[in-house]
Formats: sequence, C-alpha cells, structure tokens
Amino acid sequence: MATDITPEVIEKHGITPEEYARIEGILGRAPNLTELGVFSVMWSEHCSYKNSKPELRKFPTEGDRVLVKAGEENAGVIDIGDGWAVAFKMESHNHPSAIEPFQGAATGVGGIIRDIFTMGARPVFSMNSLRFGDIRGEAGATNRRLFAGVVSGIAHYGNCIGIPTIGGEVYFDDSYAGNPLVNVFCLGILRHEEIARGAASGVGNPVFYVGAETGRDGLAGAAFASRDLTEESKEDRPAVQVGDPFREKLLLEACLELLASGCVAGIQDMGAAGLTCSTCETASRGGTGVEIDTELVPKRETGMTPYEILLSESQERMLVIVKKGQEATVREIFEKWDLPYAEVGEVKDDGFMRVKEGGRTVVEIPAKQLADDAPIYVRDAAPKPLPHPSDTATLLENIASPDKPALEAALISLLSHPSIASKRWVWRQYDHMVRLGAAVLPGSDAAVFYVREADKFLAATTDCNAIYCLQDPREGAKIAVAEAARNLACSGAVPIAVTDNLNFGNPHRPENFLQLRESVEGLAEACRRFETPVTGGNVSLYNQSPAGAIDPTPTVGMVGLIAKAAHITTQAFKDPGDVIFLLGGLGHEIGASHYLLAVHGQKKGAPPALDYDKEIALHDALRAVIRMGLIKSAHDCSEGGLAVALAECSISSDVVQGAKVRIPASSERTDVILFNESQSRALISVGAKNAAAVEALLSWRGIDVLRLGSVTKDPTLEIEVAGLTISWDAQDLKSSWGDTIGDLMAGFSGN
Amino acid sequence: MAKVVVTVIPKPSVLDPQGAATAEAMKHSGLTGVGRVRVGKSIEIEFDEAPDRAKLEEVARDLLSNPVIEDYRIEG
Amino acid sequence: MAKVVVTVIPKPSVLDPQGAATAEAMKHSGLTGVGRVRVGKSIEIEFDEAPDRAKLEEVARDLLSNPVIEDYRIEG
Amino acid sequence: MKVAVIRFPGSNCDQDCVLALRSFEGVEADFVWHKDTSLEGFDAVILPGGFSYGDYLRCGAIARFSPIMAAVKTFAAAGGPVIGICNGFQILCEAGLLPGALVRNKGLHFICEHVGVRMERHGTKFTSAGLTGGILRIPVAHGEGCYFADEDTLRQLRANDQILLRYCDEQGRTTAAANPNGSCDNIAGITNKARNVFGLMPHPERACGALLGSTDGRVIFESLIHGN
Ligand SMILES: Nc1ncnc2c1ncn2[C@@H]1O[C@H](COP(=O)(O)OP(=O)(O)O)[C@@H](O)[C@H]1O
Ligand SMILES: [Mg+2]
Repeated sequence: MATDITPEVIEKHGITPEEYARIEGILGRAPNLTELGVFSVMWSEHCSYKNSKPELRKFPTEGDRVLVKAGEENAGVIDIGDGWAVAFKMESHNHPSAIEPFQGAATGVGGIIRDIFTMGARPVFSMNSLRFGDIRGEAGATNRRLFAGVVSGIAHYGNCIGIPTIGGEVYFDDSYAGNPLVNVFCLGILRHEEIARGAASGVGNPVFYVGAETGRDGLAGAAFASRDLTEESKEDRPAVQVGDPFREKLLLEACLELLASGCVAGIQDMGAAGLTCSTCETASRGGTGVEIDTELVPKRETGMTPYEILLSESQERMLVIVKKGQEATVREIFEKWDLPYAEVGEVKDDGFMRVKEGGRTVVEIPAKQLADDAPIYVRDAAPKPLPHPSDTATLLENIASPDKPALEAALISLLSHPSIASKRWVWRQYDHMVRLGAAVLPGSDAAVFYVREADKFLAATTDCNAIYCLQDPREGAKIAVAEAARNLACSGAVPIAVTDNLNFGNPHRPENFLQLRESVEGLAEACRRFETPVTGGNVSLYNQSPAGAIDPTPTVGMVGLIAKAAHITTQAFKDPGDVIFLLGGLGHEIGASHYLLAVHGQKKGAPPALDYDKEIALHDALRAVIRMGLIKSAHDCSEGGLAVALAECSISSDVVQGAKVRIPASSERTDVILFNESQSRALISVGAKNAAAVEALLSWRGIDVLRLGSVTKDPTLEIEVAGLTISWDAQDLKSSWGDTIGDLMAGFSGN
Repeated sequence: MAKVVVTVIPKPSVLDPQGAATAEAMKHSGLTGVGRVRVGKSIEIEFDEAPDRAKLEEVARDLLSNPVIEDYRIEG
Repeated sequence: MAKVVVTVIPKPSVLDPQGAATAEAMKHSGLTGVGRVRVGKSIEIEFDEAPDRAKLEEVARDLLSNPVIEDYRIEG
Repeated sequence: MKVAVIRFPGSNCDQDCVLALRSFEGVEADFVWHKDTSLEGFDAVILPGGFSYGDYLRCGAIARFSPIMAAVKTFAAAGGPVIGICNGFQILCEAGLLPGALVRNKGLHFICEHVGVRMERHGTKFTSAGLTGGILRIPVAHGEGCYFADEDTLRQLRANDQILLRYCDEQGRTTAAANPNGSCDNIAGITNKARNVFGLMPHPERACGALLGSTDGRVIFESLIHGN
C-alpha cells in the first residue's frame, strides 16, 4: 500500500511528532506505512508501558524463590521447592469486554493461559477479578448484560479448555459503568529445568508459526486498548476477536509436548500485536534478528496485506523457534494435534526484524530499538489532594446513631449489597473441580489447590478495595496487599509472590497519574514488608467512560504455600459449642467503609490505616495456631467489618451455624463497633477444650484477643452490644446474602 | 397469527470456529465440494398479531444479534 | 458456486429454555404480541460445485441435526 | 482389569479418570487416542468428560465420527462394559449407543456443584457395589446435561430398569428442586438394554478422594471392577 505518511496518518496511528522523529532517527529514513503500524503497536502503552515503566521499576522483583523476574519473560517464575516452580500472572481485557463482553472476556482468558504455557508451565488454575457498574434497578440493565456476558465468556473458555477457575472477586460501583474491569489470572506448574524462553537464539534456526490462521481480527487492538473508551469505540468493530478454546486446548497440549521433546530453541505467544510483538521481542531477547515472510503465514482470509497480517490479533497462535534439524519432530507433533502450522522464517545475526512479502522486503527495523527504545514519559502528577477526614465524629456528623431495628436492617443491607453478597451465581458457572485439585472450593477467604504432580498445596487470592484506593491510593494499595496476605494466612498459607494489574484512568490527567504513582508506591512498599516479590502483571490505563475515570483499581493476585493438608483452614464455623475469638481488637475506623456506602449511600472519609507490624504479627499468629491444629476456622474482617464477618462465618457453608456473641463495652457508637473496617483483624473459632490454650498463646504473642462467644446449634445470629441484644435468623441472613445476585440476574444467561 | 424468522449469522470477517469445525465434519462424512460454512442462529417467533416492524427491527439489531460480530436478517 | 442453508429447529416436544428466555427478553424490550419463540441453528454452506442432494440430506439428518430433538429443513 | 480412557481432541477429564481408576487395587488405566482404531486387550472403556471438538454443533456430535468410535461400538456390541461420563454420555447418545439426548440446562447456565443422585441397583455392572436407593453426593459440571427422550423411550427405560441414577434431595426424593438441569424424570444416568453401556452426567472421578469432599463416586468404579 503506497499510502504516503501524512501527519494525519501518523496521528491516526497514535504516534506523536516527537515519537515520529525518534522513529526516523532509529531507521535513518522515513518509515513506510507497514513499519509505522509496527511502531504504533510496539510503542503503544499496552506493549511498551511508556507511561508506567518508571513506576513499575519501583516494584521489588528479587527474592530467594524468584527464578525468572518480572519483565524478563511473559510471566515470572517462582520456586516452590523439590525442583518444582510456578509461573503466574494477571492480565486485563477491559476494553474488549466493554465492546463485546462474552468474547472480550473469553479471549482475555485465552491470552493469559498462553502467557503461562509459553513459559513451559502446565496451567493448573485460573482466577478472575471483575468490576462492573451497579447491577440494581432499571439503570442497571446494561451492567447486568455486561456482567452476564463476561462471566459466561470466562466460563466458556475456561470450562472448555479444562482449567479450573477456582477464585476471584467481583465488585459493583458506578465508576465502572460502561468500562468494566476484567482481570484474569492464570497459574501454571513446571520443573525448574523446564523453563522455556521467549528468545530467538541460534542463528539459522527455523521460525515456525503454529495455531489459528491469521485473519483481520482486532486490527490495532493494542493501540485500541491504549485509548479512551468513547462512543466511537463502539464503531471500532475490527477490535473484536472471537476466541476458540478448543483450538487453544490443542495448542496447549501440542506446545507442552513440543517443549518436552527438546527441539525448541525459543517460544513466544502472539498476544497483543500478534506477529509483530512476537518476532521483534524474540529477536530482541535473543540479541539476534528474525526474518519472516508474510506469504508463508497461514491465513483465514484472502488478500491480506503485510500490514494487516503483522497487526492482526487473531487468537490461539504461537511463534516457535526450532533447533535446526529437528523440523520433522515439530511437524509430527503439530499434525498429531491437527494444528495449522508453517515454517515462516529464520533467525538471523543482523539484529533486524525483517519482514518480506515474497521476495520484497516490507519491514526492516532494528529489533532491539523497536522493542526497548519506546519513549518513556513521566507524566505530571497532580499535587497531593488534601487528606479526607478519618475521625468518626466528622464522618457520622449527619448520621443518627442507629437504634436496634436500624442495626438489624443495616446488616441485611450490607449482606445484600451486590459487592458483599455471595458470588455463587458466578463461580457455579465455572468448572472449579476439573483436574481434581480444588481442596477449598470457591467461597472461602482463599482458594486452595492441590497440585498433584508436585504434591504441593497452593493458596491463591485476588484483592483490591477500590473505595480505599479512591480516597487514598497509597493506603488503599497497601491494604490490597495486606488483605491478600491476610486471606492466605487465614487459609493456613505463607505468601510467596504477587502479580498485579494496575487499572487506572487516562494518565495524561494529573489526578489519574497521581493515583497510579501513589498506588504503585503503596504496592511496592507493602510487597517488601510481606516479602512477596512482584512476578509480573499488567497495566491498563485509559479506563474512562464518558462519565469520567474509574476508581483506581490496583488489583493484587497473591499466591502462597500450605505445608500440609492438615493446615488447610476455611472461614465457616464448624461445630456448635466452638468458641469464637476476635483477633486484633474492635477497631473504630469507619471512613470509606461499605457501611457508609451500602447503608448511607456515601463514599467518603479516609480508609483505615495499615499498621504493618500489627498485620504481620496477626498472620504469624494465625499460622502458628493453625499449624498446632488448634483452630477450626479463620476469617478476616474486611468490607462490612465485624458483623458481616460473623454472618459470613455462620452462613457461608452448606450447613448454616448459629452464633451467640457478646461484645465488650466500648466508647464507640454501635454502628461503628459492628461495621468499622479497621485492618489486621480476624475471627477464629476453636473447640472448647482448646479455647484457653489458644487465648493464652495468642495473647502471649501480643495479639489483642477477645472471647466473643460461641457457635450455636440454633441457627440464630445473636449479638449483644452496648446493652442491646440483636438477633437474626441465620437462614434469613443466608438468603439475603445468598440470593441477591441470582435474583438480580434472573433471565440473563450471557450468551 | 404471524410468524417471523430472524436469522443471525457471524459477520464474514469474524472467526467462526463452529462453522470451521462443522465444515471439517461434513467433509469427513463424505460430502464433496464443501467450502466455507458459517453457523448462526435461527430464531422463529410467533406473533399473536402482526408485529410493529420498526420495533422488531430494533429488537433484532440490539437484542437478538450483536452488531459488533453478527449480521441479521428478518424473514416473513 | 452453490449456497445451501440448513435450518435446524428443536422439536415442538423438546423444551427450549433459550427460546423461552428470548421471548421474555423481547417482551421486556417492548415488542408486543410475542407468542412462542424457538431458537435453532442456521447453517450456511458454500459449495464449490452443486452438492450431491442425497448425500446432503443424509448429512443434514445425521450430522447437522439430531432426530431425537431436532427437525431440519434444507433451502437453496 | 485394564481400562481404556479415550482421549478425544478437547477431552479434559481424561487425566482425572485415569487418576481415579489407578486409585483402585489391580486396575490398569491407559489413554487411547481418538485416531486409534483398536481396543485390543482392554476389559472396559471410559469416554471421559470435556468438550470434544469444542462441543461445536452439538455436544458429542462430531466426536462420534472419530475413528476409535467404530471400535467402541464393536466393543459394546460384544458386551464389553462402556461408561460415558458427562461429555462421554453425550457422545454415547449421539452415537446411538444410548437412547435419548442431552440438551441445554433448563436454567441456561453451566452448573458446577455437588448434587445428590439416587442409585437404582438393578444388578448392573455399574451399580452392583452400591445399595438400591443409596444416595451419592457427586459433582456435576455441564451446560447441556438436561436428559431428553420421547415418552415411548422413557416408558421403555423404566420398564427395562435402565435408569440407574436420578437426581434427588438429601432424603432421596426425586423432586423438581433437586433436578439441577431439567432432565426428564430427574434422570442422571442410564444404561442400554443390554446393561453394558452406561452414561451419566455426574463425575464419579471427582468424588473418589476425601480431599475433594466426597468419595461417593468410588462405588461406581468398584462395581465396574468387581463385576456382579
Ligand atoms: N503491573 C505490573 N507489575 C509488574 N510487572 C508488570 C506489570 N505490568 C506489566 N508487567 C510486566 O511487563 C511485561 C510485559 O507485560 P505484558 O505486555 O502484559 O506481557 P504480555 O506481552 O505477555 O501481555 C511482563 O513481564 C509483565 O509481567
Ligand atoms: Mg505474552
């Protein structure tokens, strides 16, 4: 295509005049249109992190267990002992899901799974972290449609490929209306010696293309993901890709078989920016060059130009660099799995990414500069906003202290708030039992998965309270990490590493960039304190709907190890007569709480403050009593505070348990006592015979221990506080909590 | 009583794995000359009275199909 | 190049929850007079040459549809 | 006993079945690739769950044309025991080895959860180790598990005691509420007339170890292994 490179064309590619000058500098000439396209995707935020790299560098990435660091490869790799390792990562598919929820979410799952098996790991489980606008009422119809579509898209892809989806989170808030967040996590298992590299090593080695034929899918999707979501984006038709989980299943099995056969020199998935990204990244990592011929690429459509072929985002494709002489084995394996494949080029020594169409050279760019010399921008951050009030008096100024009926109603409103209500409607649609590893099913603090091949128990969770992050991004981010670690501790696990997904608005707006920076610094600091290096993740900026930027959402995915099956602990109360303890005190911080949001419709105040020493002491204490086999359940206090945590303990398993508790006198208002969200707190239940021992042990460890009462046969939750005795029928609580989402979603099948 | 059939079919440019799989299977069962196959939905709607055409058009576009990946046609 | 459309529709006796849900949704989006709705498949097949009719019948009956639950018709 | 676990492209419970089978004394379990054509030397065959050929067109519709299916038919015709689990059940129906069909769940959603199923013993190879009326807690995981057959077929199934598993509540009542997918007659599993081909939607292989919350699935494999 001899379109000449006008300023308009350059701008249409999202390339600034400065960037264009830089391109001419690198090439020593003007780029042709195809080359311009290649630069535009490689230098988009999605691929180059040009707006976030300086921030990402703040993350701790070192650690005794780290085998492959963040950024080195598609995903980090972490040692779990006995020669085994895990590769895991989180990725976002926010914008595609806004346009076509089912396929957008499905292809997101496909993408993260490829990132994992590209490392030579067998994917063993997935999780997902989702955000939508409010799904209630007339106004919620669009959000319900998006929610239903995203969930069935994730189910469709994950269930079909046979990788269990064992956990995740879903929050609803109107800041996400029209711009849902779809962050998907996948973890794979491998032997240390099985780590595969995405490098084009070995000059003269043939380069194979395998997987789905290339079509005009998602042209410029990477660029698309790096722009604001506007009304026009709905017209961005080509950006929608359709996933084929069946193909991916064949690709997954074939690639693992191929890697095991020892004939692979390098391997790289084709994610965003497809063929472009994979050729130039492998060349750049290998310090070599790669030459491919677009005429050899398997195609789904006729008349495709090199530009279209290079920028296509067709799914379920991989680039494999094969050790010369072993081509036959490769062909045999791909044919066994009925996969389209072709030898499309070879590794060169000249450092160029060179693309030919037949004989004619259409792209010739120094690979390293293309991959690594994207401009880096340090955007201006707005000056720090004034801190929000944190003192109870100011926050509750116009809120009368509730009487008994009001307190009864408040707990119901909290439990039936979609963000707190049971997510069974979601995880019931996910096959979470395939592969026979789900030792703790969805619905407890963390998912626990038994990796049979390695004989290891892994615990995993995703967390982020975006209201906290909105009110104070740094503190909110710290709490996201702390809560993840707390969830793992409650399950009996020791955290080993973190992946994160940074979801923010347009970074050109100083207030958004401030949120990004503050969040990253908060995450980084907390990850250092909890000794969980960041193994990788993803940045999604430009999450704006016409209504404005989303609440800042730095999602944390954390993985931990559980030493023995016997240590696996869940949140639900087990037996009548067991004694209930609250660890970490009654707390008092009501700012940014779900009580203010769900009951009084206010997002305001400073989030609770995190005290690392207190938090870490709690985790160590929890693990200690768990290892001693002294406790029967553990659950952390988060959204909705003590009262919601108590209710969840009694209703979150099939067998509903009652509880009778008495809260010691306190100077705080009853609503503050019941619903404050002060951090570093957990509820545990203990067999009567061990109660004294546990109490002594924990206090000796300096934990603030309160004996609240006991689990009861009679299915009633009874709380005595400040002279009031409030009681709820546990079955009623269970239905307000358990049926809310199903009822709201009645009639929405998602596909 | 009117009967209307809305056919929803994946856009030509959009990947249709189901269509591809079906084409393969048809070839294997010995049918020759099979080219491209696309699998879509056929939605048969009975109406008590003749439907409001404009409304029907709107429903076919916004509810029964997804304009981002599918085309539709209304018969009857 | 011939084009054939095979339409596969659930038998009246088979329950069609998707059809029922679709009917509901159509009513909610303000389309009046909607009666029974059934959702089936529309399979569009391109042939390089005119297909062997007998074989096509067979394929439509044994592969494209399942006689236990579905009826089919061939057009074009 | 030597059991063949067939691997279709898109099978994803194949490993799980082999794992479960190997947890039994004296059982050998091996994969058989769908492109193979012989079941020589096997005493039983399992068609595992998954999404064979992506479940495109209809669940099991394409898999039934796999080369191995001819061998499965011969094996079944000769009286060899064949079990189809979930997608395997769908394939057996599509292949005409079992009557009826499996259609989309009444609630339209994919469902993954433990359900109760009541076992009708009827002295078959697949339930002999259990008790008539015994209640098993076994997971289901399917989007198209609603069993359908016309009235005659259902009448015959009842008349010949071919219905081996029905969805039920804790008390063993086969109520509508206990029916997760709208199956006719709460049917969760059936055999052919000859009683050597068994199809079921629940996943017994997922209920063979305490770690996973239930061992109720073992009775089905025990029956298969120890015969009747
Ligand atoms: N938020 C983040 N924190 C740490 N590392 C990140 C983050 N975002 C991206 N990375 C790392 O940058 C590299 C490139 O990210 P990405 O483009 O998402 O990978 P891919 O090309 O596989 O999509 C990856 O190694 C990823 O882990
Ligand atoms: Mg990648």
